[in-house]
Amino acid sequence: MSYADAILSATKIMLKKNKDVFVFGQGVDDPKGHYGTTLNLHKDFGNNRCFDTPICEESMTGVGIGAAIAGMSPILVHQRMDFLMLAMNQIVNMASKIHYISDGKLCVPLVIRACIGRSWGQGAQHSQSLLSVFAHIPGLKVIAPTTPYDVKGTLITAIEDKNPVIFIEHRMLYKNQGLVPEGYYKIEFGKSRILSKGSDITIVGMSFTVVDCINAKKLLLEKSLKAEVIDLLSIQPLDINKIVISVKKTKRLIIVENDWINCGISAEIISRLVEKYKIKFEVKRIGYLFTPCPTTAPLEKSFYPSPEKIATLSYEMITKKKNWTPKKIKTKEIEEFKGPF
Amino acid sequence: MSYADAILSATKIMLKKNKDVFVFGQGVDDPKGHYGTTLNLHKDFGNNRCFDTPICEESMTGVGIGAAIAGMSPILVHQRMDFLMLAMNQIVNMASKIHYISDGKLCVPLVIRACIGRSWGQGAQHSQSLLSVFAHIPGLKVIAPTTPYDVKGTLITAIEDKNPVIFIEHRMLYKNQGLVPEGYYKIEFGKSRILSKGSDITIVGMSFTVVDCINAKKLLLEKSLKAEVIDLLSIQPLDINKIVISVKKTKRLIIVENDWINCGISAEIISRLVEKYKIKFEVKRIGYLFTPCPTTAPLEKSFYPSPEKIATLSYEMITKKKNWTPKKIKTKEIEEFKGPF
Amino acid sequence: MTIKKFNYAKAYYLFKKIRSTEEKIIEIYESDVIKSPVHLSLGQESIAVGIALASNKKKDIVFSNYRSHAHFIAHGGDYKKMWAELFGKESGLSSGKAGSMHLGDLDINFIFTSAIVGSAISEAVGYALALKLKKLNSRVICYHGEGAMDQGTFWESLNFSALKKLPILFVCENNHLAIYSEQKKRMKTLNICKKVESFGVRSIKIEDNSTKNIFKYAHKALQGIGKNSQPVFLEINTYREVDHVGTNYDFELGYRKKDKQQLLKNLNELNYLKEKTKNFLQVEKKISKEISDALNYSYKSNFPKIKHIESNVTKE
Amino acid sequence: MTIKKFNYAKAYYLFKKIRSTEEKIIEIYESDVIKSPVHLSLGQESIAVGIALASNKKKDIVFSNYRSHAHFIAHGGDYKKMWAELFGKESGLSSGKAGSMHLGDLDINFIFTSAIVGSAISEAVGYALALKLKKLNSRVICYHGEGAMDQGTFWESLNFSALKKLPILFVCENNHLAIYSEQKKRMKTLNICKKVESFGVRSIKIEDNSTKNIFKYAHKALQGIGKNSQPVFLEINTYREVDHVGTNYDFELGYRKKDKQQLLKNLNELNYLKEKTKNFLQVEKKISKEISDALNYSYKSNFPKIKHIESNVTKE
Ligand SMILES: Cc1ncc(C[n+]2csc(CCOP(=O)(O)OP(=O)(O)O)c2C)c(N)n1
Ligand SMILES: Cc1ncc(C[n+]2csc(CCOP(=O)(O)OP(=O)(O)O)c2C)c(N)n1
Ligand SMILES: [Mg+2]
Ligand SMILES: [Mg+2]
Repeated sequence: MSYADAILSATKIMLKKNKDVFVFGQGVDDPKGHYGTTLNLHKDFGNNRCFDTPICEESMTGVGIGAAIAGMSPILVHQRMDFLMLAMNQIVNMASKIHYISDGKLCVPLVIRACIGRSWGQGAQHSQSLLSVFAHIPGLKVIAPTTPYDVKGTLITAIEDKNPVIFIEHRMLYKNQGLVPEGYYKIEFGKSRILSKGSDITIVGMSFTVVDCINAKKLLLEKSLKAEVIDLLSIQPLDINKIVISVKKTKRLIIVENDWINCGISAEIISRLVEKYKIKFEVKRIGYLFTPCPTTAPLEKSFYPSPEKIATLSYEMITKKKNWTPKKIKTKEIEEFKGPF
Repeated sequence: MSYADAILSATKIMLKKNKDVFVFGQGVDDPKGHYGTTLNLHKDFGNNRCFDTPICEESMTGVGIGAAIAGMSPILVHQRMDFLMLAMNQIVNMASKIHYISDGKLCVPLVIRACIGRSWGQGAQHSQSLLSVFAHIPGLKVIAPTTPYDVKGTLITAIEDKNPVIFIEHRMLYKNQGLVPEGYYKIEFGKSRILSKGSDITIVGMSFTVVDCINAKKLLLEKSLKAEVIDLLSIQPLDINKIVISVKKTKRLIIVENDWINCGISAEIISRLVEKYKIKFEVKRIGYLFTPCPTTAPLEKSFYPSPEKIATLSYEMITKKKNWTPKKIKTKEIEEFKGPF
Repeated sequence: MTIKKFNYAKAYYLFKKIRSTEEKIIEIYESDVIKSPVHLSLGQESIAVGIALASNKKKDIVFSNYRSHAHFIAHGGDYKKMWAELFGKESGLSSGKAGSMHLGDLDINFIFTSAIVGSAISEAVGYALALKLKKLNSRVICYHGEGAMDQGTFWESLNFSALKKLPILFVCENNHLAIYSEQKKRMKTLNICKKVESFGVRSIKIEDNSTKNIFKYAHKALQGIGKNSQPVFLEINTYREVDHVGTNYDFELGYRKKDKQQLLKNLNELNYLKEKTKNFLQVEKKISKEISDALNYSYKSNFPKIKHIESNVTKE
Repeated sequence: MTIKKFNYAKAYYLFKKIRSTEEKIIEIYESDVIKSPVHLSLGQESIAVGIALASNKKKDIVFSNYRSHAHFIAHGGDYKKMWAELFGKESGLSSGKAGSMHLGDLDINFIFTSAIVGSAISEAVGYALALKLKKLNSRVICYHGEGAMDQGTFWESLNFSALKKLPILFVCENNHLAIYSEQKKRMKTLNICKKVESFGVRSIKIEDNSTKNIFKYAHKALQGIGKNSQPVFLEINTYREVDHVGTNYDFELGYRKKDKQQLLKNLNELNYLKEKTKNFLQVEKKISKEISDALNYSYKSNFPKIKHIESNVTKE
């Protein structure tokens, strides 16, 4: 099952299971159904359970919050993470605080799905990630699944969670295939996933950069170096323990942020490691270049982390040598993508 | 001169110096003149140079950007930082990217003044700081001055800067007095300020927490411990060098974030220290509790960092003992404040 | 569909209770037991009273904003807990975490309010959507100032409520002021109802503060909303007596003149209701007692325990 | 104030050039030299042409959005650099950093566009404010789709432009679609002009795609704006021929039917302009040459150097 189908599957299961669940957002009932993730839901479940909205992110988020307060479980879908900037007031000032302000009497079981764009000239305004901006705000949960299996399980958990969940998908993952159970299952928030075991270095990825990390791990095998790759998965709450255990073993850490680094989640991870745990370790961050994302292909390419960058840096950290250039690896998700969005 | 008067003074100087400067925002021309910082500017300079706006933060930010593109130097004033959440689209998607998208042909010399609220029951929606959210975005500058001297000099720099500057003031600082030259002077961005020299521990504050740090330093003197206190001042660009030099000396660091800690600027500082510099040091972060800000006084008080918390933690880090409770110190800014906003 | 009759005694009780509450707040504010900003409703009482009397306390849902004392009391929120909340006490509506700006009481479906101008309007609309999806025949009442209509979200929300035919009554309390900023400094056209109509929502303008009038229009509007599932918009002219925030008059600031007529009009309305209330003395006694009971309760209550600060950030 | 005459030859030249450009893009898109989304203007050409002919190229300021090829060409932006920008080349308008969604050319005061729906409208208003404050007698022309009017910022901006009497012409290209979402799925009331009028801005609806008509109304409106410093709003009915984004027809998606009449109408308009143009052959030749020159230029240009990625993030 593909990542997109896994989202569709989770949504259908929950629409069936709970009559209070509904899906709304720009284009969710259109012929493309948000990359297939909401395809034909309006036909299967009716226009009350899946409907299009005007282009007004602030108020539609408010509508979702209001419906959630009233006991519904809305899923609000955004074509791009960037558009959430229009809804920050509702997310930061309202959704995240209502449970607290009411001292527990109200809650906001709202899922906000946001898709990170990338590649083939998305440009500065259709490519932002902004994970850590949401992680900064108490009262929100932030989830960024990478695999079809995880996206389905965490989406079901998100829908059943009683809090606002920022559910972060990645455009480049929608077509990826994986083993996904047909039925209902949940994946607990606050748990990362160890994708490969290794003792030379710990490489932490999140969202799409997990793909880069896995590819980097493969490159490193050429040099017989074994990387332990962790998919962060849950951005808030954060599963610091898995990283602690891994870094205690490897003594080396690279965090590949699917975002700009400054004040990012990788900084948070490093700080927690340093503040609390007396581990001696070496660490590097890789992330988006600290510029807006350029449109033209060659610049866009160098804007992003890559398996080669990760592998090279890993090699240098482990061996203290600079004498290796890994072979070029093809990131099929990126290279096969021919737009438009 | 008070902090508020220093802002007023900087603004007047710039209104005189440059006919393209204007001030706008809700209530800037009202009888209170945004805590005195814009008082009577509309009378002195006319309604075209200082004017009130409708309550629509998103579009007024856009208006500021548009005017800035056209060669003006607008200063947009917000009563609370929280209200900027309504303008995030303009700030993140537009202001920060226009220079880049146009490859340098356009620029956005817009100053966005935002006031952090605190104390006397401001509650969850009038007390946010969100410094690091802005620091996360390339293309923005973020400044948070603490002293009257700095607020004047950095505001003049901000107005003359050709980029969007998020200029962060703190409600509890407006009345504070300090020595401020009458005339025009600038303070360079990207420079922190060492407020007191010491060798036992480095304490970094920002915005209002600098006051706490200074008070903590005084408490520590009781135990003959000498803290080096740094006022971060420039959040983006960050002056990491001063901190490096200080921590190399003290080997101990406390960062007191005027904000929630998660993915904050303190995490960024720690990460830069760890990633690049081979210093052995111990570090702790103090900041807002990771909850929305409660209204009732006793909870509100424990929500914030305090001189006692900082001093106690410093003592423990330095001496490795837990046998000291510093005397209570009066933070006059907080205790004398009787609202309303 | 039953036609409610306007109940003068109830109206007097509520109007007087709101006014007395605000006066009591003014009286004790100096003593600093309410350590928090308050936005008083003095001058605007008739709106809350008229609307509340027209509404169905059991079923209707109320959204308001930081200026909500009048609404809260009129709609019958827990009075003692309200006071305790103002005092920041454990026994308050939100254990003191909320304060005056965020009152709420789910027993009367009074949703905890927001202090960000305009931000609860889309939520009110979302709640109305939920009512419709759940086929409940309740209605949402959404109070807001004319200042909130400066915000684009108002127009987005209005459009959506009309598009989806939602059961919601917008109540615009037009006091022509946003803090110290006059309506005409912020809006090119002052004919609010015309704008609202052009978005496809029926609108009614009520020029004065007759509680009965407001009741009548609201009653009819609410019945229509229930029957047709269509939003309705009421604009009600009103007058803010004191400062935007805090407990003082603000005339000496000079940005507006004291409008004696307006001040009188409101008192006249109160007196008119009083005259129509036979047992007004009993009513007044009842109010006095309620106030002193609530104050006692609040003074005696404890502050929340410090550790409570970390509870209810997220729901398990 | 001079009355401009409608120049058929110029109109034909621009219309044809826009159309040929889009057709050339369609032709070469498969080859993946333009590695980026494009939003074509096919079907909407007459608007850009009519407005551009009515405007003052030296003085007026143009704001548009991601669907800006037509506007850019009609207003006379650097044609070669536009193509090079689509190709992502160093010689492009923004050295390839911008691409199709963010075209801009300050030589004709064409402001680099935004791909966030509605987000440049307030900026256009801000620019108009600057013009007024600086006492320049230029005007801002702000193109936007009807979808942008779903956003609250449109109404906020409109109000502000009226409040401050700003020299701005809003041009709503109403193709009744936002991606695949029909206008009536998003707006309760379709009478856009009535809404705009209620906010205090004069509005004119143009029902068809007559370039000359659009020119005439725009010309008059722009003169009025200059004289009275008042915003004016034009709504122009139009038809999007191809998919929202990309280069294909989208009729097979099934969400809308092919409207042959509409397709024909636009071609008729082009033919009409052609008939009125004596030397149309020359015009066509000129266009062909411009296109091939621009393509040559773009193919030959280099990509920007990698290190250029870090330049112009902030201004020194
Ligand atoms: C988004 C936002 N901007 C600004 C403010 C500051 N503010 C608080 S109340 C107010 C005036 C609101 O006026 P109106 O909606 O008419 O309500 P009223 O106070 O008159 O009842 C303003 C501007 C705010 N709380 N939220
Ligand atoms: C804030 C925001 N929300 C959603 C989108 C996705 N989107 C891109 S174009 C578009 C439709 C806009 O329609 P309209 O304004 O009528 O312009 P048109 O494409 O018809 O020219 C949408 C919804 C976006 N780019 N920005
Ligand atoms: Mg008002
Ligand atoms: Mg359209």
